Amino acid sequence: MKMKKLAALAIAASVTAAPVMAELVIPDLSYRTGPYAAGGTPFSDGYQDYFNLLNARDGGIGGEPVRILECETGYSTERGVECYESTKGEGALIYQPLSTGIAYQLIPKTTADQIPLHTMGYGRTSAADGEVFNWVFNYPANYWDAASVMVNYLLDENGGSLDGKTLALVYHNSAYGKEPIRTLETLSEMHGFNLTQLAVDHPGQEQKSQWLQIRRERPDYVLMWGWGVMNQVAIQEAANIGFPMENFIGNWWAGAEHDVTPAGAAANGYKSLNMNRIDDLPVFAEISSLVHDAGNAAGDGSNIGKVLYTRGMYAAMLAAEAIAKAQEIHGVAQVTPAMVRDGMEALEITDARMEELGMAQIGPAFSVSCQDHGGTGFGIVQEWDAASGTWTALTDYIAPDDSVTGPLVTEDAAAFAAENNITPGCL
Amino acid sequence: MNAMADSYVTEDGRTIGGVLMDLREITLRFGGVEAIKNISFDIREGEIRAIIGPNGAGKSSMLNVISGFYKPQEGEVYFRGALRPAMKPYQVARQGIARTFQNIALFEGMTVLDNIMTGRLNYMKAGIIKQAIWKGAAEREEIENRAHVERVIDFLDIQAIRKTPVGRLPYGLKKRVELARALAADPKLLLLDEPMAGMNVEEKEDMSRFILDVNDEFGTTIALIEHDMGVVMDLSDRVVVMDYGRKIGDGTPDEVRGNQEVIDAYLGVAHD
Amino acid sequence: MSTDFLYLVEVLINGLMAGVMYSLVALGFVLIFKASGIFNYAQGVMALFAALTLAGIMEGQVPFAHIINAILGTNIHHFGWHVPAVLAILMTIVVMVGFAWGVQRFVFRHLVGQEPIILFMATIGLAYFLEGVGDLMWGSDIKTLALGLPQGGSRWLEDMTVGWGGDDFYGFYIDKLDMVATIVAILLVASLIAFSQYTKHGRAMRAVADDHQAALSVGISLNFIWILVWSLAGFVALVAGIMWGAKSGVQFSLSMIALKALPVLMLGGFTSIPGAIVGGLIIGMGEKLFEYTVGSLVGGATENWFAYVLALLFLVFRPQGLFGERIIERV
Amino acid sequence: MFYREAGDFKTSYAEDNQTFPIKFDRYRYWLVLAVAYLVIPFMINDYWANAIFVPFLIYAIAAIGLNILTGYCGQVSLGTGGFMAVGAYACYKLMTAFPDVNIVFHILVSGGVTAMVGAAFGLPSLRIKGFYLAVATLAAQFFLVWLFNKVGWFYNYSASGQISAPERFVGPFAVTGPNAAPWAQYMICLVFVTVCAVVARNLTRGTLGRKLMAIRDMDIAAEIIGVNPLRTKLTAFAISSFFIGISGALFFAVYLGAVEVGEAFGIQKSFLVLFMVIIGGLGSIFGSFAGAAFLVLLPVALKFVGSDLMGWPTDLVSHLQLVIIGALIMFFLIKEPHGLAQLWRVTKEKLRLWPFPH
Repeated sequence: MKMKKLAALAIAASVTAAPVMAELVIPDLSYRTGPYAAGGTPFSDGYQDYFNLLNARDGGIGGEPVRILECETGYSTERGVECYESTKGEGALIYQPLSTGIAYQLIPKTTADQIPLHTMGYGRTSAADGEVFNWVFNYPANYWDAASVMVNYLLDENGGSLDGKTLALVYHNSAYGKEPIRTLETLSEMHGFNLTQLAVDHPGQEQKSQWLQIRRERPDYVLMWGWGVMNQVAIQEAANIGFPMENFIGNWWAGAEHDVTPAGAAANGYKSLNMNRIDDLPVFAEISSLVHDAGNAAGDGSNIGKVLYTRGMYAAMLAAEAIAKAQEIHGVAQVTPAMVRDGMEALEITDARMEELGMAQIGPAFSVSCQDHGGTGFGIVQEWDAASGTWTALTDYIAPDDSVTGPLVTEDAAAFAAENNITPGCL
Repeated sequence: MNAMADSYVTEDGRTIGGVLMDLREITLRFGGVEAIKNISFDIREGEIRAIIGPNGAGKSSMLNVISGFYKPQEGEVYFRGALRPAMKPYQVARQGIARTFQNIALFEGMTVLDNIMTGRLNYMKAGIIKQAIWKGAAEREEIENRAHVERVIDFLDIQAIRKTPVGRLPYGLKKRVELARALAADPKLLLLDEPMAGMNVEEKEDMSRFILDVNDEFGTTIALIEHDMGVVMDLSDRVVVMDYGRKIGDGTPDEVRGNQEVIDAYLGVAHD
Repeated sequence: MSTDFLYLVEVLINGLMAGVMYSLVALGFVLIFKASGIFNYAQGVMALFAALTLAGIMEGQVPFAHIINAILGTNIHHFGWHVPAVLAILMTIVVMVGFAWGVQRFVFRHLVGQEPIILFMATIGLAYFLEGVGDLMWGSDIKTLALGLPQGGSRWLEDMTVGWGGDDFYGFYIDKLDMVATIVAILLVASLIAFSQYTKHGRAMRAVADDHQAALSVGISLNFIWILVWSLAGFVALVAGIMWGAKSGVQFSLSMIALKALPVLMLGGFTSIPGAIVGGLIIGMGEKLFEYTVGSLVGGATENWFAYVLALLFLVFRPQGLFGERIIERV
Repeated sequence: MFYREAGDFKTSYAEDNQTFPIKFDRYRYWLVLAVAYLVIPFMINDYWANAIFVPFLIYAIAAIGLNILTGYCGQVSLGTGGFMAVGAYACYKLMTAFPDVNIVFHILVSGGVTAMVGAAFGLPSLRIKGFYLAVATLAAQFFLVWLFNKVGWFYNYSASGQISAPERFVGPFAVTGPNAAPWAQYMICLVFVTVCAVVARNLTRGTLGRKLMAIRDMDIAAEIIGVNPLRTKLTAFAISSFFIGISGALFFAVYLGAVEVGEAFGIQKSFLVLFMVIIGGLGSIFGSFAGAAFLVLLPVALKFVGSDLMGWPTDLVSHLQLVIIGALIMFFLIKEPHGLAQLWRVTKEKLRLWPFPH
């Protein structure tokens, strides 16, 4: 990466609230340091590279160049707030913080400042209720969808019945890790399986107790909600106790290359969810030639095509499409955050459009509405092949059970609305 | 509690009153070692009482028993006529017993003034809320006690170092500040553990003068430990002599000087 | 034997094994504290740095590649060679000795005689510094240590013991890595003790630990001894980094293993090498047992705090720790 | 030349006792207050409030609290994060249980609750000393965080386990919630900081302060001159925790608005506040401010210089940031082991003699 002299005197920029509207400003609240750097780096690379591709190939979006403001959060909420405050004055159009903690911070703040917030597959699940969370979007899927997709996949594997089976949930003992519990409890009543919960305290380097318990109780399946070092250790420990890897399924934040590589060959057969497909997409070639070869790569260029890189790029694509939609709705190229929100709410991602963008089938086709900010909730199950070092998709997009997640979303959103005096409604 | 029950007047005109503290059959053990063996003696109001003896005789242990830092296994302590129940050292201090230490125990991080003010702690009653508000009760109390402390400062002639952190003072001055801290408490009984250790002749003379003046002007009862026999004999009204944890002599300086056992102990005659 | 009892035994054994892993980290603390009275907060980061350096050297990574590329606009990352493990370990030890020299030369030589809390604070500064340098030198991605350490439960032991219990007993589980760690810990402690008993420098080290002034007066160079001690702590950090890194890959979180060593130190005493081992065993066993018996009743994930509570309870009855030097209060 | 004490005679003990005995210092103190109250509120915007002033003021309260315990009483504590969490969760429970009561009372009561919890965790300090105590307080840290994470009652059984602050008002002005104006957030923190600093100064200048310092400097001697060590240590824990509880409540309600206990009040927070106290200066109220300012401003300043001015990659900047902060801490300790406050005092003494250094 080259030193890019951003000529703007940032003290002036961060003090004055009047943005110079010459371009589309996209902040990237990344984390390339700290305990979660291994996950943050490829996501941010993908996010930025895609916008750089748009700049290089199309001259931006709708003719307006994109300016990326990267701000390092180190996964800390306080630095996240600092980043938000220092970038929002520059006319930031959309935030994508990639941290549940920062997302919770920004939900009220972005709502008050009227800037859309996109928490893609993380953050507050009930933000799917667009009438309560007007400015927050979490399409294409959320944690409760993920839990339901996992169970649906297992139902399918077991001929439609999980009756009498035991599922163990190994989760990061935090707000993030506790997300799927309620959904899984509801599902366990519905399908008659037993649910064992095993909490792992932050950071999760010592999981001997949890895995000894799994070894004793021999659950049929182990589901995992992990992030950071917890993932690598859990996969290693599962291999150590000889737990069959094909029965061990992580969520989509526990299914990247760096999660499995430290365990080496022992990780072979580990499964995880994904909200996006990880094929060798044509768009990567374009990024390689137009962005990386031009010396504009966001990182060292080594992450292209990886799971989280692809997801970051997917997030950027969804943002770019929403901006384009906003330009179309309002008929101006230089959109405001409020217009981008309208674009997001009217977003429609079709298979044809994804094909056209060189990323066919990267996600499910979905559309957003005022009521539903959550997308379809579809997910695929992928499997790790240690020999070739690749993830392969085992399934097509699997649908969650909306009859289960829907009421939970409505209930939680209503509670939030009551606590914060929000009258649900469309803008 | 013995023959000299009534008050009398000394040659230099000071009045020695009745018994202030009475120690009866004190025995103190550390594990198997008996540091103090069945010792009894008393301290009378207004007198200067010295405890002497060779190294390791148990003098400091005795002082620690009086100030409540050590709890004797046997024996009773009577203070102002009443049996003293088992007490923590800070409770003893609140009864009006103040002391100095053999190895100076000042609060090195605080100024001289603050160190001496700690001597007034037991007189300052403002609660936390009042202290937090400061204006009013707490400030008034602070100023009253400050005035008292200033008198002690004047008395010991240490005005110039009031605001100096104690850590920066030379040894002799530290000893004086420690005395000031103990004096500030207006003690009924003042315990001095080797007040002149490590001092040159001139400093010793100064210190002796202060001790006599304290006794004379404030009428403070003083019990002291000292090695320098000359100083002890000049200063004290009565002397207890200890050796190997036992009491081997007790009486006026002249009486003690004539005691054969004391002479033996000091000349190093072998024990049986 | 009943299955429940066998599982209890298994939990206890695994607790002991986990305890050995904690002890490996605690040893480094003890070495430095004993010789210089410095409570070295940076020990965890040293483990991270040592493991990063080892992984980086083995992979043939270019140190500071990122910053070099940023300044010169180049695009270099690897030398293109792989260094054999033994050679890489030796090179890492050299780096850690150099680090020890630097720490002594630039920091602690100027802080001789300061209060313990100031020294502690300086090691915090050191921790920040070293963490930043580690990231700059080797990057912040997760690295795999290919040292070929065995991992996974011992099948042999499982087969041996599977018949002891009922149908729901699957034999004892012991991680092979833990067994290696135990052997390494024994060797490490034995060689540390041998070093301090039978070599000139070792005896000098003990003399310094006993009394700085006395050691100085017989002509021992404190400066040299402290460099030696920091080097030894660096070596212990490397061992701990390898062992922990084998499980999780070498990554930032490795620096947090220091938090697992603190209750061990409390319990074993800051100045005792045997204490670090025994303390580790007690903590490991205690926390696993608590998680096994009580943890599931209160929602689990109790280990982190219970280790501290256990050490705390212990300290209330023995304030200087298990093997710590007795605190004598005098006036 | 300006900085003179000659001719500034004190004629009463009250005058001699005041916080700033030198006239020039007094003027500067009033000037700082005037700027803080009369100028900054009119200039402040979201960025300066949320990224700089509000965290600085809140950390200053926490640092004052910890300084009372560690700097004045000599008890090193690493439980600050846990105690801040107690303040935050107490405040959340109070805010949701009694929505009609003014937030200021909630914050004060949160401080009170934290004081009680702090005193309870201070009990072992009677037996355990030095670094052993520091490590022992980590038990409080880990246990409290685990507790708030585990027991649903504390977060009103919300699905995620996060707590978020509803909108509350002081008079007609919102001080919590997303619609609070930056000046209102700033002002409520400023008022709390001012009161806390004055109270802390009053508590440490008189009897209690001397008791604490006596325990710190030599606990046995302190006991023999009449200080009850248990009571004094517990008082120190309680008062310290009171301030820390207030800072935790403000941290949650005013600054972040939504927190998750492990992330916001984890072990890193305990260390951070301890760093502030040591870097600022143990046993100095001013030092608490200096330390908080140093550790809040430095990363922002370095980020500004590195990323915004020089345009370096963000990850490089944050790695360099660690290196620079670490090196600066060591450099300061070598130059002045007693913290920024002492550095300031030394500078003042030099100024006093200037321009005649001898």
